[in-house]
Amino acid sequence: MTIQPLSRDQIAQRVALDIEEGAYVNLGIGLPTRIANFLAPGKEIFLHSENGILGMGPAPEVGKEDDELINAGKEHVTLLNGGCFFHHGDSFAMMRGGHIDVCVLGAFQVAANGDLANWHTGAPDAIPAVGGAMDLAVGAKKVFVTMEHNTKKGEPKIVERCTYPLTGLACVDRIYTDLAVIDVTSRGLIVIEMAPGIDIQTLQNRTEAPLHYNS
Amino acid sequence: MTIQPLSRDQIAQRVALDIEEGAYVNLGIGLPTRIANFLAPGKEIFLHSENGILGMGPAPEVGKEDDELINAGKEHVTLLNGGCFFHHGDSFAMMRGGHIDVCVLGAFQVAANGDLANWHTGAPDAIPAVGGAMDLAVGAKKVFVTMEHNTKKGEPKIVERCTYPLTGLACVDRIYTDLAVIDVTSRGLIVIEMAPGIDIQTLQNRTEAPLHYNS
Amino acid sequence: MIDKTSLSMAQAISKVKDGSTIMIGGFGTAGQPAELIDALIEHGARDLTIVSNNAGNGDMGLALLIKEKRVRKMICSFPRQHDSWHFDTLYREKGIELELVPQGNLAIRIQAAGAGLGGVFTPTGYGTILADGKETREIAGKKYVFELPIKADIALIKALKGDRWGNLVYRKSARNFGPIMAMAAATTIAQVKEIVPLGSLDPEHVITPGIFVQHVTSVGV
Amino acid sequence: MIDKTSLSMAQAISKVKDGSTIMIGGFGTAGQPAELIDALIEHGARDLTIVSNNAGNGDMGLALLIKEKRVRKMICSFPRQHDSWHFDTLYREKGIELELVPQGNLAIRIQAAGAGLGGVFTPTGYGTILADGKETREIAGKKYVFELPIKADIALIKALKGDRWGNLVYRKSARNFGPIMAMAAATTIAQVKEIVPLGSLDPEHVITPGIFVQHVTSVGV
Repeated sequence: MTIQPLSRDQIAQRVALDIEEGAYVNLGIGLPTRIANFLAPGKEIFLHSENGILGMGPAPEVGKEDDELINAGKEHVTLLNGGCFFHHGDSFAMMRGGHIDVCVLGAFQVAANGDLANWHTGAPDAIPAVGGAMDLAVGAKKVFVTMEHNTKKGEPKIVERCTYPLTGLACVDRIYTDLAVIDVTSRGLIVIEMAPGIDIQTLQNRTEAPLHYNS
Repeated sequence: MTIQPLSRDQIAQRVALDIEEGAYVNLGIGLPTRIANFLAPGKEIFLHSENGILGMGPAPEVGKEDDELINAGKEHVTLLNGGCFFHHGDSFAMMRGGHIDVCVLGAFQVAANGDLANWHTGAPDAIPAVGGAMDLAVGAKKVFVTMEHNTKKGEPKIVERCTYPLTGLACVDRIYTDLAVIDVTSRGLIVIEMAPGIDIQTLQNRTEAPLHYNS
Repeated sequence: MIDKTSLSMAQAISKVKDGSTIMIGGFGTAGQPAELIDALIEHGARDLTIVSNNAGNGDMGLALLIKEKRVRKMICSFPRQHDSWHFDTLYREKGIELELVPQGNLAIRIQAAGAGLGGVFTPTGYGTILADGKETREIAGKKYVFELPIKADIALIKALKGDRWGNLVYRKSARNFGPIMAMAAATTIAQVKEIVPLGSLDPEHVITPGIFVQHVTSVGV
Repeated sequence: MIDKTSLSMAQAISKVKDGSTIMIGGFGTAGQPAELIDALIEHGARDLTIVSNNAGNGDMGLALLIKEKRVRKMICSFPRQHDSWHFDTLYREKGIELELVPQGNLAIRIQAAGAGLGGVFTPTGYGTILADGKETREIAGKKYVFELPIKADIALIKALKGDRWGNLVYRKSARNFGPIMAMAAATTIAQVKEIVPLGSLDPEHVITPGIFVQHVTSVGV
C-alpha cells in the first residue's frame, strides 16, 4: 500500500476533531486558520483573535468585507452573535494568562521535549517578525502544532533539538502532520495515529527524534 | 490683632483657588472632599474617584441617591455630562501612572522634606487601613495636603521627621492649614500665606520644622 | 450549546472548597455580590482566604462570614469602616490574619495574575511599612517595590447583565473590582440582575468577555 | 470650557519634536491613524522612534515615513508583511534600527508605562533570542523575563467617535492598540470619524476616558 499523506485540509479536519465544545481557541495564521472550516457546526467553540476578537465567525460574503473586522492574518472575518471586542492588553492577558484552552500553530521544527521553532529561520538576511506566537506558546493551556512532516527537501521537522531560533521551551502538546499525530509527553514522543499506508519504520526514518508507541 | 484661623470650609475654599481649569483632580476623604463645593462653577475641572469615576458631580438631590454611584468615602455622588466609569485597574493606572494632576489629602503629619503620614497612627490596637492614599502620594503630579496646623493637644503636625508610619516619601508639594499655606521645596518649607493676625514667630512656634519666607 | 447560566447559585458555589482563596468584588457595598456571599455562608466552606477591598459592613454578607470564623485571612486595602465591627473584634483577638495591601497594589496584583505575569515593580508603598521586607529596585531614577500576583480559586462578582456565554456589563461605580477579579480566578461566578439572550449585549459594550466567566446566575430584579 | 477638539490636525501634530518617541495605533491597517501619519509626514520631524505593531504597508502612511528615512528606530512585533518593502529594504541596508518585541510583551510594556510600573516579569520569550541578555527569574516554578515599560512622547491613534473632553469609542477590531497607547503617551492625539457633543457617549460605553487623551481631531466621514 502506498503512503497516503493527509492533505492540508485533512490535517485541519483532524485537528478539528480534538477541539471540544466550549473551548476558547486561537488558530494561527496559515493552515491552522483552516481548522475553523471543519469545526462541527453544532459545537459552540469560541475563536479568539489576538487583535481583540472573541467569537470570531467565518469569512464574510463577498461585498460584505469590513476592513476593521480582520483576523491576525489580516483576512476579513465576521463576528458571531455573542462575540465581543477588546483592546490588545486584554487580548494578550487572555493568551499569556492561561485563559486560551487551545492554540494551534504552524512550525518549522518541534523538538522531542516540546521546544517549538516557528518564527524565524535564522537566515542572516531574513526580516524577523514574531507577532503573538511566543505569547501563545507560553500561555495557552494546550499548544497544538500543524505542519508537514518533512521539509520540501525531505529533512525532518520533528527533531532532537531545534536548530532554528526557539519560539518557546517545552510548550508543544501535540503535533499533527501529513503523516501522523504525535503527543509530546514526559516519556518522549508518542505516535497516536499514522496516515494510511505508512509503517512505523518509515515514519521513524522521516523523523529525527525517536518515536514511541503506546503498547 | 487676634489670630483668625481659617475654618475647614475656608481651607477648602483656599485650595479650590489653586486648581486650574482642565485639571484632573482626586479629592481625599474628609475635608478635601469639601473642596468640590468651592470650585468656580464656570471652570471645567475633572473630579476622579478611585472607585472608577471620572467627571464626578455634586451630591444628588434627596431621594435621588443611587447606591451604585458613590465616591471613595462611600457617599452618594452624581456623574456630570461627559463623565464615565471604568474598573479599578484603569482607575489606579490613572493614579499610579501620573495622569492625575492634583490630589488633595488629609494628613497626620508632613515632614520638612515632604514625607507624608496620613494612614495610620501606629497605635498597637488600631485597625490599619490604607486604601488608595499611597497610590495618590506616589502618582499624582501634585500632592496637596489639608490639615489643622496643630493637633487638638497643640502638637505640631509639620515636623522635622514624621513619627507616624509613612504614606509616601518626599511627595507633598503644598500644605494648607488653618494658619498658613506652605510650599515644600528643595530649599525647605516656604510660607506663602498666613492667616489673618498671625505673625512669623507665632507660626514658627506652632511648627516643628523650620519655616522660610521668600524675601 | 454552551450555557453558563445553567447552574443554580448553590450549585455554582459548591465549587468552593475548604481552604480556597476567594475574591469578592465590591467597594463597600457597591458591586458586592450579596446573594453569592449568602450562598457561600450557606455552603459552609471554612478556612478561606478572602481578597476584597474591604472587610465587610454591618452584620451581613462578608461581615457575617468573618463573624462565623470562616475566614482565615483577609487580603484587603481598607478593612476599617464605621461598621466593620466583626472584623475589628476578630482582628483584635488575633482570630483573623490580615494582609494589608495599598488599593492600587491590590488592583495591579490581581491584574498581574489575570495577565499571567510573574510579578511587577510598583512605586506604591515604597519606603513604608507595607513594603517592609520586600525587594526594592531603582529603575530610571525612581524607587519601586516588587509585588507578586494575587490569584484566586474563585471570584464572586456582581454585574448588571450577563448572557449564556458569560459576557457581562456592569452598572456605574459598581463595576470597580469585578472585571479584574474575573480575570484572576480559575472559576468566576457572576451574579447578575438580568440574564439576557445571546447577542443582546452590543459587542462594543461588553466589559467582561465571557472567557473570564464560568457561571452566571440571576438574582432577579 | 475645556475643548480638546479645538486644534487642527496640523496644530496638534506640531507637538512632535525631532527625536520624539511616537506610538502609532493599528494592527495592519485596521486602526491605523492614516490621516495623522500623513500630517506627521507633512510636519517633517526626523530621527523618530516609532512604536507600532507593524512597520508599514505599501507606499503610504508609516511605510512612507520609513521610506523618507524619518524613522531612526522601530519598536514592533511584526515588521515583515507582504507589502512592507520600504522597511525591508532599509533594514537590509542597516538604515533603520529594529527592536523586535513579542506582541504581548509590546502590549504589556505599553500598559506598564501607562500604569506607572517600573517593569514586569513576563513568561513570553523566556529562553528565546528575544530575551538574550535580559534578566530572568523563576517565580513559583515558572520562568520569566524582566521587561521595562515603553512610554512615548506622543501617541497617534484612531477611534470612531470622540467628544471635547477626549472620551473615545472605537470600532470593531480597529480598537486594538488605541486604548493602551493612549495611556502610555504624554500627549495622545486621536483622529475620529465623528466629534460628538459632550454627553452623547454613554458613560458605561466609553472605552478611553478623556484623561488619557489631549487632542481629538476629526477626519470627517
